[in-house]
Amino acid sequence: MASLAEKRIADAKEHSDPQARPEELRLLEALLFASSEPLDQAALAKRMPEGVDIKVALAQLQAEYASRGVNLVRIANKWTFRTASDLSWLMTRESTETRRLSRAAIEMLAIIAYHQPGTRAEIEEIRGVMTSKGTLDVLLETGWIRPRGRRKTPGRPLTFGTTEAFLSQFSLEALSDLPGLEELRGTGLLDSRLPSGFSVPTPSDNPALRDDEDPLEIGDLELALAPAVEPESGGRS
Amino acid sequence: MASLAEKRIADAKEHSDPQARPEELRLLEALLFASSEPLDQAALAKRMPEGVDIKVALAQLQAEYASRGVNLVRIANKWTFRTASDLSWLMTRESTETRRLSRAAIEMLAIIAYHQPGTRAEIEEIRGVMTSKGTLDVLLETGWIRPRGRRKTPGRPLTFGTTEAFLSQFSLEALSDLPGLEELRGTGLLDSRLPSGFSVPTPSDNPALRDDEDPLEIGDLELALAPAVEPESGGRS
Amino acid sequence: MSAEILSFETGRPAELSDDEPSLVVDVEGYEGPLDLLLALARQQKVDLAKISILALANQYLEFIEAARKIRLELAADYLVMAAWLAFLKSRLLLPEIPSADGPSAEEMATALANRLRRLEAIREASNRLMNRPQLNRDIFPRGDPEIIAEIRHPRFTATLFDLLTAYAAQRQQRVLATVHLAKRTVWSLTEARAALERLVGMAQDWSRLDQYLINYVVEPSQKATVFASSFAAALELVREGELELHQKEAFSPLYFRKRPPQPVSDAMTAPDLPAE
Repeated sequence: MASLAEKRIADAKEHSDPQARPEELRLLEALLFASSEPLDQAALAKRMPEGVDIKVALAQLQAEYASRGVNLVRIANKWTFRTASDLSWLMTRESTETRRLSRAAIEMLAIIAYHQPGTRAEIEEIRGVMTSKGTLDVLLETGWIRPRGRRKTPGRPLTFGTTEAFLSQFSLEALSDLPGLEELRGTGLLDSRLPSGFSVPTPSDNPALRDDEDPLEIGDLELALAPAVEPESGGRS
Repeated sequence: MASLAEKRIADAKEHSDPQARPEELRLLEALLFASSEPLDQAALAKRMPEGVDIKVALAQLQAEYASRGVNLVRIANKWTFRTASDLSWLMTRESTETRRLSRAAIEMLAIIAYHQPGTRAEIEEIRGVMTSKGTLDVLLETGWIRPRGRRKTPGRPLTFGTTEAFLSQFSLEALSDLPGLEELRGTGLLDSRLPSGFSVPTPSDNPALRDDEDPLEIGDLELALAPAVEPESGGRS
Repeated sequence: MSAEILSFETGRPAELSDDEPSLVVDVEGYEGPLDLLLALARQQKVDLAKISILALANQYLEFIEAARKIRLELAADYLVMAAWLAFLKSRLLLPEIPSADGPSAEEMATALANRLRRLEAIREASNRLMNRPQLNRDIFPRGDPEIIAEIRHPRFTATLFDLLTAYAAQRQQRVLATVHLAKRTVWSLTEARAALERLVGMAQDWSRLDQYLINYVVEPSQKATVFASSFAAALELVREGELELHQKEAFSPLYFRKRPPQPVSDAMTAPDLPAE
């Protein structure tokens, strides 16, 4: 038994043959492990020795860790280590209480994600029901959505989009990885404003405003987050 | 080039051959990575499948990571991942900030400049106030002064002088370019009614030690730069 | 509103199987009329694209009727939808009258079917989204990120002017401070007078001024100032009539005593001179 154990440890040592492994992988590993935030390629490259192909190095590191308990993932063009998703059963963390969103909030989040940028009226149009201000507040509080501009229509309603925290929360590399996005686009159901059959715009969290958006004004953020009851929400729960 | 990169990535995939690697290593990896504090063997064993020899598994994981940028280390009988100690230089972020010298520091610098080489006690004697260790530290941090020797008196105090960086900071070609008594009077910086005995020394930053100076000893520089609170600096300015 | 459960018998359209259990509806559970319609449409168990809008409209209207029978309060939204569906139903049943304005009944039905499909699609999407591995639920970041130390490189600023000003001000200040300290060695007139007054009280007979003064002079360097100040103070006390002074000849010792109280007539009599 002891000899088998020793063999395994010796194997492990050999397995991690330091000679064959480029130093930059060690550096990347260390940086990404240590950081509390995902790091983008530029930030990583700055710390690498000259002449390192950071793209190749990251791909190599990702491949190395793919089968491990910790994986290298990309979120919104930033890199970070995360525990492997198949090990969630192991990771029950008593202390973390995951917030349970209401069904209304979940649907609203999905609509914003798939249709962004969208106004509250557009969201309500899809759900066929008015949305309480509280639901929007809860979503804003998660940090997964943000007001991004104002639609150039009468009333200049706020437009909402998702954030990087949203991608990070749902392990999405980019918005194009949204589940079922292709099917939704195929059925032509994605854009509420267009009859089916038209070409459908892809949801975009590109911070650049669209043609039909105006920038936010000072105070818009406070407004969007204010717990006040909106007069037009007709006092429904 | 592309083919080499592809080869490296393919190598990495093969390298991390999932078949050969026991599942418990993945579990340990994930647990240790996600934990906010080091975990002891018992806590880890509780989460492992039956029959896992946790000792062997930890030793194997430690061997695997030994040459990596992140090491598995044991601290007070608890296990945790830490970035390799040789990469601590990587774990820093550099930034520059502009700082103004305090009045005390400028005064001290000026007195060192004119009266060098001088010990701290001599500087204080001229200034008429005790100097906090902090002020001296700041000056040493500027790189404008340096300890140059030790005075051959009881206690063998360090003598300080200015550096080349000092000259370049103040655009002086040589220390002798510092204005003398008459020039200072001429600029109005010195009152013309000063007593007749008043003089301004002609400073010299000649690196050659004077007769009353001993050379620095090993460790003197560290000493001078140490941020420690000096017991004798009881009265601070 | 009490949590009334409405047992709802559907007037099942032909295409629905007869073994369909009766729908138990809690209207509170629905998020609006579209949600209710979608729930009803699902009972048709066909692709939403092939749904019978007419059958759906019937189901919905029956639901509303049943709800009203037991006086269930329905939000205005539900009633608006009911009115619209009733209108749609009548249009669908009547032979289509070609009309220039407005969408045809078929188009309206298709639009409703599309809305339902879209709601269904977004629900499906939101389920799939929620089932993705979520951060801090299924996957975890580094639990104990290491501190990335920030090394600040201070760039100190100071000009030659700062330096010279500081030096000049500092030196000057010290010079003045020294002068001030030297002043302290001077015996002021006030100090001298106070000392003399105390002396005069003690000495009843003629005393040598310098003998007393020696007691006060600690350092030889102070002798001159003490002597001068005392002499001046003594003269002042004489003028005030407190003291008498006597000197035999120039540079000989000075004697003093408290002026004895005497009648004015004696003023001219020669004083008793101190013994030599």
